[in-house]
Amino acid sequence: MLDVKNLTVTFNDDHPAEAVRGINLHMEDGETLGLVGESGSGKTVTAMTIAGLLANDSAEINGEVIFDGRDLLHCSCSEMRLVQGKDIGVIFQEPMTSLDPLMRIGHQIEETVRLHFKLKPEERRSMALEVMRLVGLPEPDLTYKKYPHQLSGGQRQRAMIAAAFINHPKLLILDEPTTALDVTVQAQILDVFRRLNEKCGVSLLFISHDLRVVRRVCKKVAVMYNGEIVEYGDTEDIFTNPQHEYTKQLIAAVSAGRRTHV
Amino acid sequence: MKKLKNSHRAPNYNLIWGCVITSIMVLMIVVSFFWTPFNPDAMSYAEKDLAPGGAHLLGTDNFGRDIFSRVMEGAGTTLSIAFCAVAIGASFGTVIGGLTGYFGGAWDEFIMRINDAVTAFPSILLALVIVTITGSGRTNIIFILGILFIPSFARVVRGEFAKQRQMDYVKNAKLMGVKPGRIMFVHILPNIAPVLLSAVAIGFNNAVLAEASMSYLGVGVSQTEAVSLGRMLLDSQAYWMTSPWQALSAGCAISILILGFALISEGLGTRPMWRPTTKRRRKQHA
Amino acid sequence: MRYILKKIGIFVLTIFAISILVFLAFQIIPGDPTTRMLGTQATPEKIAALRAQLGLDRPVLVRYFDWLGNFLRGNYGESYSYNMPVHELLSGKLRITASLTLLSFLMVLLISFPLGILLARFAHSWFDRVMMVLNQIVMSIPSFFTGILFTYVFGLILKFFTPTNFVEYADDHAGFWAYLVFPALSIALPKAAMVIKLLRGSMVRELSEDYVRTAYSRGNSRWQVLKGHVMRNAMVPVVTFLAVTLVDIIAGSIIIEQVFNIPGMGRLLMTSINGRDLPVVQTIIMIIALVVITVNYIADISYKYIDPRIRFR
Amino acid sequence: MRKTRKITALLLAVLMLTAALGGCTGGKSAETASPSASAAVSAAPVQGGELTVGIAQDLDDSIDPHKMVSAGTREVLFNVFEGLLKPDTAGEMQPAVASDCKINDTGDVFTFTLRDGVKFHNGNPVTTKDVIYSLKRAAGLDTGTPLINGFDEVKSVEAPDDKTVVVTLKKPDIEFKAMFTAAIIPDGNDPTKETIGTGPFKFASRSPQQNVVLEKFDGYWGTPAHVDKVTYKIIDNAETLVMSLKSGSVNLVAHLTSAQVKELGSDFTVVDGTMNLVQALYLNNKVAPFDNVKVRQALCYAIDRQNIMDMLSNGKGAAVGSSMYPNFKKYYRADLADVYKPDVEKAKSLLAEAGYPNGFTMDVTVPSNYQPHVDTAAVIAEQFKKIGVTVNIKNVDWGTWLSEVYSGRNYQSTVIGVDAASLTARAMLERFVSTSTSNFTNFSDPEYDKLYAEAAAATDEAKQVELYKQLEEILTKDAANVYIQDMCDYVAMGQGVQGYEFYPLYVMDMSKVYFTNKTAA
Repeated sequence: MLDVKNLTVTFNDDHPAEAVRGINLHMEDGETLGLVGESGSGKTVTAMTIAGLLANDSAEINGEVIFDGRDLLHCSCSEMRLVQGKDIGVIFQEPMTSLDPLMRIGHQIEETVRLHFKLKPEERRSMALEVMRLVGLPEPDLTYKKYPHQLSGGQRQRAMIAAAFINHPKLLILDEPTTALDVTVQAQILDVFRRLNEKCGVSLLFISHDLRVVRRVCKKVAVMYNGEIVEYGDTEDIFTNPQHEYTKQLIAAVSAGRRTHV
Repeated sequence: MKKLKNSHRAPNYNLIWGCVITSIMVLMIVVSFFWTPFNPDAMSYAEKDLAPGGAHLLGTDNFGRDIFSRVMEGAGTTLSIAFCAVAIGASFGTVIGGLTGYFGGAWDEFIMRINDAVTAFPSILLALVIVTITGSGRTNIIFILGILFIPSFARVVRGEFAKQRQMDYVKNAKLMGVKPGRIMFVHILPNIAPVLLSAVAIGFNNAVLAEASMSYLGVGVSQTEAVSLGRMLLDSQAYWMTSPWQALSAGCAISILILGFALISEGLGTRPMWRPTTKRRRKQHA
Repeated sequence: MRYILKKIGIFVLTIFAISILVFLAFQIIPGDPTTRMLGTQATPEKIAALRAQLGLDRPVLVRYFDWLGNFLRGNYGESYSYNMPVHELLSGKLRITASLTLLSFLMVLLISFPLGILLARFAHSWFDRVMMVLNQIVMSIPSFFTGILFTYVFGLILKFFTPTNFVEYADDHAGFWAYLVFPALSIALPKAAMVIKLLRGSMVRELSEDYVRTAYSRGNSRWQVLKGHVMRNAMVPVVTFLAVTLVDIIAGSIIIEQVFNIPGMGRLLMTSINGRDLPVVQTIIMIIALVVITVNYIADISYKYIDPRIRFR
Repeated sequence: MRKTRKITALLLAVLMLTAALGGCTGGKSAETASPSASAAVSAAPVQGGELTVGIAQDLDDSIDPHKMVSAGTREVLFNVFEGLLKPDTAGEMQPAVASDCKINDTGDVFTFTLRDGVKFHNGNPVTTKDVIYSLKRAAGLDTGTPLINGFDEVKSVEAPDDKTVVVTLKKPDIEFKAMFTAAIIPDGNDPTKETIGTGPFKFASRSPQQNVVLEKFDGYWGTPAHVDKVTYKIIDNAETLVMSLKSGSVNLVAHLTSAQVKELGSDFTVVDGTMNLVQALYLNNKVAPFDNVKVRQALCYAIDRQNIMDMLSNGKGAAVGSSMYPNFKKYYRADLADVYKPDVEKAKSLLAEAGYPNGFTMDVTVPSNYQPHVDTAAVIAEQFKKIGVTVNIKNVDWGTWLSEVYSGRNYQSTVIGVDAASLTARAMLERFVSTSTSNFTNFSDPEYDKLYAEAAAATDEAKQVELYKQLEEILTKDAANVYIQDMCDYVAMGQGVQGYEFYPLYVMDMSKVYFTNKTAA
């Protein structure tokens, strides 16, 4: 379904550096892939490139991103827009700022439908309410009319998920979706992702610096370091038997972190 | 995407050009204290209405006075009025805004209500009404503008003080038993300097405009008290057809003065707006 | 509800304070309406007779409350200079100044919104850079200088309009508006430049916000993002500024009326102050105060309408 | 350089003199700004057309002809209202509503015969009842407060028959004849509610700060007006007045300055006369240092009138040396203008004698809305620098000027033009009597007071004139004020407009103005 071949992204404005160098990824329908690495390792750039959210004028992109048999990198802006929100949904790190502060939650969730399908307002509304129930937003009827600042962080992230998932896309790109949340909420949100994957069969591309979180959701994982993929395989395999020095450090950091938390 | 944004710092062209323009004007004004090409008041029948060029760089007016010399002196008048008015407005405004912002409470509420009521009115309109009542003249204008500027300075300073009051360094100072006066003026004031400076530049901008408007309406600096750019513009309007350089010189000088200050305030104002100092400081203290 | 009551309370208090201030100011300033009305023909007997006729021989407080009572009943008194009821004198002037102000405000909106959005859309391009420099220059030219330049260039040289030939609305609708175009534009230009700068800046800032990226990820086009999300967010600071602008335009119209010889409220105000025509001055200042406070009030409400974060606080 | 300027000044002075002499006949030198316009000068009048006149001042004192005080109002209402008598362009009193005026030998009873067929603008004929109402109203016989200053001299107004009105004064006063220009209005009429007179134009409408519209009165008893309608457009900004002429939105503007005329270019007919006022640096004779005659004389020597006229009006205007203007030929003494010639050394030595060898600082209060006076003050300030006198100019608005300077007499000096409210020498000279309420200069001289009383009571006109001329000389010798000039008055007319005539009074007679071709209307 998704094939990333030899993807290279170079920023050419003031400090020419390759953010991503020759990455290869492969995802099947319903697959869950984690993309792990420290900040600056290029994982977010990779994800944004796939989602078509990298501004063309600041970056030079080479390689192929084949999604459903089409190379997204060669799509025009308007062609890309047909995919965005319909077949690929994106959820970002900061639920606080990623929602439009002046738009009602319901309208933001519906917007994804409105942009891709011609439906009556009532139909859109019922779709929104349904997906809100699905992602576990409490009292959808009330929440529908609320504004982002009236919701908690977890609720906002659920709203983000609802908006991204309302069209039942094939792929959800999750860019550090739980980093900004506290641990209990984190677990709940991860549950939502798992449920969506299991029940609705959506593929997940999960980007995180936290291997532990990835392990709870993803079957496969790719470890990025300095713009390159250094390790790629089944999550459990990598956890039990890390090959690369950097992966080992990551795992060590996770366990150390766990200890401090207890 | 934020991470991917261009993060290079372009030179602050606004500030640079603003300073260049204002410096040139100020230099011209300072020179005019000691020397002008001609005596700005000296009338000469033989040299009436000369076109620009030759000995008279910007020509002469209907009294045969050298326009360039008059623009030099007029800019000085305008700027000195602006300076005094801003000084009054900024000093009183800082004290009032500082006290109310730092201590808060009922007085703060009360004074801010008055402030809101006064700032709701355009200061030029108020100045016009007051000056027709008190009479025109340089001193009157300085005081009227100065007093009218107090609320806007107070508002800016109050907001900043209220913000700074919450900062750790102020709380620490309080815990260490530093007196409020010292906290306010030694600790906080330097921290709000960029905002205050920007407000001062805006104040200059407004003061120049207000003085020019009032003089243009004939209620500002009197014709003979001192040369004023607004007054020059008013007087020269009658000679548009025969000697447009009179009105053009005065009008352009006013515009250039305003442009200089606008650019400076712009240059000073953008930085804190884009990178709030509060964020950085919070990190330092964390 | 409490909020509205509080607002109205402040409103009434402000108006009351202003009316007292104006009334008192006229007691302090040199020059009496009678000396102005009688001019060099004044004799003590004539002054006394006229003062009695105008009721000026009564104590200040009595006169103030008399005036206040009449004002509240909708009786604004009679102009000393023109021997006609103030409301009759003002209604015509008010229409002229209101037309000028609104036309100018409309121009500000029509100029600044398209340009501001366009510049935000093409931010940092050469077009944007050139326009912003131009914008900064336009902002620095005082409206009365612009007015003089317009009179010269469009009036005397190009003859697009006849300077000083103001036409009464009743005589010629089109002519009336046509005459107001250049005065309105003179006031509007620097104000529009300010709105452009603010709107563009606000939009550029909003464009770098996270929710914009979210909007793109849903399949919004650039214009859709601007229209559907950024515009509204960017409007928050602009709305307050527009209120300030509208009020500034009223003040600006007083100056511009002098430049273009428009017999509006501003000119009446200036001459009435000079002539110590108290009933007229009082009424005009009350009207301006009312308008200013109402405009700010409307801005407050629309600000709350636009930004729910404030509405629900 | 200096030499050539002196010669020009001399030449201009000569020209000035002829201009002043020409002025005596009442007819003024008609000057056309361009040769092309001169062809139109002799064109015949065409009846009809609508004239638009630019005026600087609104009629905001009162449109009641008995209550109006400003010259600007008077010059407009001159076309609407008439008295029993009316001045002509030479300043002589001509019968108007009355056809005849007789004064008895003691000079205290005036007998008027009403003219047949004089109608008010509302169509009603003028009766003795209307005349009695009007004169009593002006004199305040019923209210006790005269509406027109000086009218309280009237003791009674009676009508022995329906064609005759007899006015008896409290004391003999042959000069009172000039007071009968006071407007005749219908019995019981309030002019502010309904403006009705007998003049060649009737009042049509007004819009404050915008315009005053007069229409030709078809039932006028005398020579009817040429134009059908006159719209006075109020343009209170001197700068825009010129623009309105150039843009064609007005056809005629009076009281222009030379600079404004220069601005107009060649398409206009410009005639010039004088304003019929005495512009001077009026001094408060009671305050130091102006209580010293030597100081006052020094200032008179220090000013250069010609230079002022050069600066302000390209040398036009008429220098004066006392409180009388040249067009008032009956009383004017031309020799007084030359008593003080510019002489800086003499001025300095006089100042030294007075105890001010290093000069002093003085305030000049000027009404900011009268640009020529403000400009004059600026030029004077420059001239006084030469004798070490520093001038501090205080601009005040007209209301403040009236209360502080004119009625309050709380000032040092002021530049202003004083004109004659009526065509009498008294109107110019009474204000220097020490007890006069209008003596704003606080001039006080027992000899002056004595001579003035003599002149006012004189029943022989020749003797009275002689006495008034002596009074003028006292003002000059005492240097009561620093007399400057009777200011030049330019009237500019757009193409096809002709017929403007000057009066020795501050009026604009619109009935004589006409278009030479109808298209211009």
